[in-house]
Amino acid sequence: MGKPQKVKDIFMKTITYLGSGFSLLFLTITMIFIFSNGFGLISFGLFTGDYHAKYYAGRPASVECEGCEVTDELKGYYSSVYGIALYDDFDRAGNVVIKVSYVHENSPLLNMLDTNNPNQSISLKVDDVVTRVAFFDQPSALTRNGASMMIQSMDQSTEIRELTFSTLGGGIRGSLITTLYLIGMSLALALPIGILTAIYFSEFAPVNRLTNLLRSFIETLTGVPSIIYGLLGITLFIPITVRLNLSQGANLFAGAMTMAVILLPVVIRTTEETLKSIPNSYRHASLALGANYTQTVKKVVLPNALPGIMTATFLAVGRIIGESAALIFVLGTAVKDTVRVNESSTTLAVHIWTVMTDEPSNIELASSIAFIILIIVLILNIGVKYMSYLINKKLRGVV
Amino acid sequence: DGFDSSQRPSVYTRDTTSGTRDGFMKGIGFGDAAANDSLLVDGFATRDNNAIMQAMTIDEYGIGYISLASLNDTVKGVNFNGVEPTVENVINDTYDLKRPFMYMLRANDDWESQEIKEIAHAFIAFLHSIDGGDIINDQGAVALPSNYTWESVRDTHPICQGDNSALTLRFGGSDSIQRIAEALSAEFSPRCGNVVTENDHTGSGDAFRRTQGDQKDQVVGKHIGYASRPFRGDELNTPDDTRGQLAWDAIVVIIHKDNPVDSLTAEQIKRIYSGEYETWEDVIE
Amino acid sequence: MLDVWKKTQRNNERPRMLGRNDKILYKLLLLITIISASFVILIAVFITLRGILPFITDNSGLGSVDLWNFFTDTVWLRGQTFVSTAYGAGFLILNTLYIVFLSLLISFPISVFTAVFIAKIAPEKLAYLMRTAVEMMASIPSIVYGLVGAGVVLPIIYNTARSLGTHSSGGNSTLAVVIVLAFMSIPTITAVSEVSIRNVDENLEKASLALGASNIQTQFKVVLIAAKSGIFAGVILAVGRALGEATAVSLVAGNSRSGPNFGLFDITSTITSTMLQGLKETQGIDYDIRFSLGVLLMVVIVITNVLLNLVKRKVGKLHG
Amino acid sequence: MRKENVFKIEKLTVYYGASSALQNVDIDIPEKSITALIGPSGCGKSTFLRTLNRMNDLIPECRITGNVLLDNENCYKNGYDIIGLRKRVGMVFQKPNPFPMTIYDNVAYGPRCQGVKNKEQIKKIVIEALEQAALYDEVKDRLETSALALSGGQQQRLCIARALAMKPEVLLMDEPTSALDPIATLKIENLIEKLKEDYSIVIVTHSMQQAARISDYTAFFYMGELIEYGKTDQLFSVPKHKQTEDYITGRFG
Amino acid sequence: MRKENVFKIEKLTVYYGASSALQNVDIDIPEKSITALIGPSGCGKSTFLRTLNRMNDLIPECRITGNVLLDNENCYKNGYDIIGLRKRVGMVFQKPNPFPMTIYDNVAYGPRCQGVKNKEQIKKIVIEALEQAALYDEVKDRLETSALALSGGQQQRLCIARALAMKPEVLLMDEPTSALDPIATLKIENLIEKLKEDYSIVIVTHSMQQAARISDYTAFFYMGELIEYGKTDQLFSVPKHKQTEDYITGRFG
Ligand SMILES: Nc1ncnc2c1ncn2[C@@H]1O[C@H](COP(=O)(O)OP(=O)(O)OP(=O)(O)O)[C@@H](O)[C@H]1O
Ligand SMILES: Nc1ncnc2c1ncn2[C@@H]1O[C@H](COP(=O)(O)OP(=O)(O)OP(=O)(O)O)[C@@H](O)[C@H]1O
Ligand SMILES: [Mg+2]
Ligand SMILES: [Mg+2]
Repeated sequence: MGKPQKVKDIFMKTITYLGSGFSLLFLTITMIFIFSNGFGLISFGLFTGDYHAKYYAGRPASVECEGCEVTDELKGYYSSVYGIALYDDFDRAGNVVIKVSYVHENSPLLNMLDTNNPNQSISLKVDDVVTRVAFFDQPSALTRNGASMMIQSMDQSTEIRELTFSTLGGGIRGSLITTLYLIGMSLALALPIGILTAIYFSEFAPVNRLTNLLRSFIETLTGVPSIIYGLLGITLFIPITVRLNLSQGANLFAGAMTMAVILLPVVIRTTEETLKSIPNSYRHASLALGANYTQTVKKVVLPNALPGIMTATFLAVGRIIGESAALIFVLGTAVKDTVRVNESSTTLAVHIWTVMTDEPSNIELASSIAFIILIIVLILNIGVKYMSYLINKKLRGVV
Repeated sequence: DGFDSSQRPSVYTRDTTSGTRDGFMKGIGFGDAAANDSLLVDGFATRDNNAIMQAMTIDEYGIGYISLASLNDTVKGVNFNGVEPTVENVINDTYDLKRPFMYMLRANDDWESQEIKEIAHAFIAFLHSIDGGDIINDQGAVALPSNYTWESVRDTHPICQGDNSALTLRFGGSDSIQRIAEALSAEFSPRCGNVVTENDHTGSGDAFRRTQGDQKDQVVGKHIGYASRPFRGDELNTPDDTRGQLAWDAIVVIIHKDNPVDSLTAEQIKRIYSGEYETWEDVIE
Repeated sequence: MLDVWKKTQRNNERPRMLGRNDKILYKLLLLITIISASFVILIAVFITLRGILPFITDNSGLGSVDLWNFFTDTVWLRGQTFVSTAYGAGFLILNTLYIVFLSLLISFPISVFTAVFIAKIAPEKLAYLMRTAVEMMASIPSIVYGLVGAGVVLPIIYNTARSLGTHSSGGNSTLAVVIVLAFMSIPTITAVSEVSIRNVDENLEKASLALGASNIQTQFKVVLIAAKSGIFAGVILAVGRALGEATAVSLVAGNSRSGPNFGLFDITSTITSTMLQGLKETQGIDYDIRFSLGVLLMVVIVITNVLLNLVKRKVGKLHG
Repeated sequence: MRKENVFKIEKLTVYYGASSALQNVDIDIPEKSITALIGPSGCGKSTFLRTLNRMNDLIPECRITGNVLLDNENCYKNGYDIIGLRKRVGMVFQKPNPFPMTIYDNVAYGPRCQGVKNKEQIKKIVIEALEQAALYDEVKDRLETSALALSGGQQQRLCIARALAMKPEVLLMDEPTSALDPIATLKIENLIEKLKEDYSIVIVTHSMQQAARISDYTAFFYMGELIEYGKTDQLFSVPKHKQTEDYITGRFG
Repeated sequence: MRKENVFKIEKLTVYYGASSALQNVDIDIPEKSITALIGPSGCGKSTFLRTLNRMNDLIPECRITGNVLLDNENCYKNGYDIIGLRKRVGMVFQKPNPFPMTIYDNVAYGPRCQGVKNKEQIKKIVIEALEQAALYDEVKDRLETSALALSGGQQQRLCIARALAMKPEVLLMDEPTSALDPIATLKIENLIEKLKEDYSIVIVTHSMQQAARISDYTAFFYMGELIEYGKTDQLFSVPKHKQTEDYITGRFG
């Protein structure tokens, strides 16, 4: 081999290393970005919390806070008059908020009159967000002026007229539940239809024009961009649900139907491939025993297709979790805390879209959701691998 | 790396449907450009405040405008005609680059139920209260002066003592007011039997269109609509008691923090936007 | 989790005689299959029907949208939303094709080199790692690509543009879209290419080696050539997806309202990003026009597909 | 004593598409005997076997003319009960093909498909069939384990048991031992000889020795034609046709 | 006149993993002659052939001991130029395997890989190689069409032309005609006989007739050992070993 050729070879080889290095680099950057930005917000509260904060307003019954002098270092600023410490922070949407870091056990704020429901009492808790403190004798202390100003105002005043506070908000429980609903509902539609269609193709379809036509129609579905499915949902499925009096606009039923159509080709293809990998000898044996086709399908073909159907399910779940464009149209972009199947709501992926297109966009929360999605997708990937391992094992004859 | 004043200013503007753009162009005496991009120098037209803010955090030579409500310290807000863009200056009426925030209710005989109507009126009472004003101020707009607290008028709105969680109050209109409107809704709900609030903001024009205009009876119809500009034309052919102002909003010209410019006149801004000034040098001189 | 139609061998044996039970099942299955298949028709019919409305109705008094103008104009909307019907999507078509072409310029070489690396050059463990990485990339939802684009690519582009002495709207630009789409396409093209590279008859490789060609020469001069029709299939798949990608694109496009935008650092918009733009209405001309864009998108995809397949057939001729 | 015939086949011609694989075959299959089909590869033995229980229906391009009479009724007449036919005419394939289920379920499969629900009854059938197939003792402790874990020879006997559980009249076997080792083959051969007391058996084999060893009648096919058919000992000792002689002495094939 | 040897093989043993496929083979390959390798399937003919141009390097578990001397230089010594070896020792495979390119590009492939850039020069080489392979007249009007459109025999001659374009000294052929019909086979045989004027040819064949017809020397392998090696006419008429005799008379294998 000549010198120049050797150099050329090394060069080309290097390029292939570079090419794949580039792919790997991108994946790494993606992961690092998502994890480093998203990890900060990951907490139990993120999963269980409301997206929309709950607001309260109360008036302390007394101004006395006996023995409220503290010597410990507290986060933020401390008011010994009211026995609470406040600090500046950001909520999950990246907005400036004032949070409670400490409430003394004798604090009058533990026993406030609920100004919205006069006969009840409410109390301020650590991690609550104080939005405003109004007084009788001076201007209200607002969030925009910061925790130190707020404490200062409180210490100066003899009496608080009203203290408004809220829970943190920004939780993704609603989107999580919508995602789960959507997974359940669209699988309930797509799996039976998809599997039965796959059975038709693999077990019954005669070789003719009609079969080819049907098959090519379904293949074409794969190439349709998801945003187009969104349009289909608007023109077909939402009107259907409205006509059936299930809903008045965008809703989960329509979302599930749209999603089911998106999933159909995946389910059909995956199932059919598994059905085809089942040796014909099983079918022949069954038929030769006097079983009819229905029995053969039910007892021999389907049980063996189970890993394939599981694979299809995993792929479908992955697709549902990642879908955004279609659902923006069919399900809407409004984040809901109480999910109703006949109303609009957002899935996790659409939640990312919503917070990214909000003003200002919230990369942290978006990354946290993306983090969750990636983890789920990773698990699904492993599931798919495991299933194909099972299929191989089964067909190699070791059950 | 210092500021290179020989660079061309990169001009950002909202698109022609924006109320902020309308207020801004009229405020700098360039009203013709409110709905006509071709009068402006080449630049970036965007659909939202946020994009302009973001651009200004990274575009050293950028200039744009947002409402005072959206201003934060990631960018620099420029003095207008020598007056600093602050709440105080808006209240004492020295800062001129401002616009009113308006609201519109459905017509008096056009409510789907008496309850909703009463709740809506309770809401208006709330937003005019000191408590409502605090919320508006906290969001950076400038509330109109008030002399009563919500608590003192609560009993005149008995509807708010019951449980309203099955009712939905629908808000719409200007998206410049969205943050304020959402904050008001959130604080109002627990004060009025946990009424459900829905904020769907699509632009000032829809304040009228969806409460008393041609879309009021469609699914997008609203109970209360906000506009970030004075009502005009057809919109004024509505009963006076269905309209009102809730606040002033100041529009702020923003630039990158590294930009040495501190103050601009209406004329200077207009020249930048029309392309008469070609570099920052021209402005600084 | 990449979907590539694997054309498996069809079962040759088909039932000719069905029992009574079987006939019921057969008819049920046929019905369900016809339902599954009918969605393509439903999509085409329903979207087209709604998509032509703006052109044939007077849009509640505003007048109908001019079809010629729609196909050729360089401004999305002249006049005010809901007041004007002067919609133009000509520049969107150009933008979309331009962006997809550029993204292919990036993704194609990277993908093919990666595929060769995985299939032929990498040591076994590294190949496994890379294959897993590509699978991972393929299963990342597009909205996450958009998020990474907005969080990572935009600042980089902004700084690059600035250091080159030009401006970019916070990084929102043609280049950003191109990069995001390129990365989304890499796993598709890589996976399909790798399969077709591995399926190349190993005798061809042996023949080349026996002629004194080096391993690398063999891979690039013989194996790649033999695999080209498979690689092209991957490209067609990727182009189809890139044309239809919506959310990721709209997060980094900047969403220009007029064009065409050929400058790499200029903001841009595609057919899909415009469909998502300002999506707050649920009716009226500004809403219906999105269906027209949907029809336009389908037409662009179909035509591109047909053209690429023609090229593929030409290119593939040498395979006999 | 010449036995009764279970099958009477008249002028059977089988086509695959345009070309024929069997031409004008006339043959009677005697009951409770073993009939061996021999002949070079591709001569149509399997094709012939499949026509007897209409498994050829599964091949779309396959067409037949002529009559296949079972109990004097033409199996190919319109409306004939194919399922019923297959219950009466069991089949064992070249490669053992137990279902991927337990041994028990494999044997119980046929009866269950027929609608037998009673557990006791099924159990009786299964044990009987396994015993008949000389497999019961080997597997009685592992009836609930996977059938795929059995050895090839055991699997083939399981397939036979599975067929026997249907209590068929005829048993068709297409080279049932060609995938097995000699010891397993021997076991199956012994089993087949025992089974002929109760069943009519038709077996395709490539092994001349096997045909000679176990069958009562032998049919020699060549290029789709039935060349010679008769008692096995006669056919092997004094073949009437030159082709038969050539084939059985190994001079061609 | 005894010719010079191109290859001298000494004590060659080839292992696949733990088991050996060739044991202790000593053999000299004479130049400008045809040496045929015969023997039953699996005896190691292909293995032997592959050691000559180190194609066995492609099989990871393959190991060799002993020497393979080309021009008295051991091809397996450290740092030996394998690419150079393969240029000097061309190879033609059992199944014709033209590249999916034009006929012209197929033949030009080798020289181009070697770095020949000059178009005129390449053209000369291509035409010469095609002429040597007796293919030029048949394809001269379609040099720019796909090689895959050629018939099997033409493809095989194209593969020979492709090898010849490298101007090798030795040509290895592993059953080059076994995938071809008799007429194509005849053409290739004629070609091979012609080629020996310029090249040393080693050919593996399963056809005794072919070996006898075209080769000058024949080596008979059995179970990995070189049983007998000598002039073809001698080996076929008076084989020295019983095994050789049995094999060439068709009594086994
Ligand atoms: N499904 C089919 N489609 C078309 N032709 C077929 C089919 N099955 C068999 N044939 C043809 O019919 C002829 C007889 O085939 P058959 O399988 O019956 O032979 P056989 O005697 O069983 O051979 P073997 O001993 O190899 O099993 C052959 O020429 C074969 O090619
Ligand atoms: N890649 C390999 N890995 C392991 N063993 C191999 C490999 N290739 C060949 N063998 C074994 O080496 C022995 C010789 O094989 P080889 O292919 O050289 O025989 P052959 O004489 O060419 O046979 P044939 O006439 O069938 O081509 C055989 O036992 C074979 O199984
Ligand atoms: Mg057969
Ligand atoms: Mg060989």
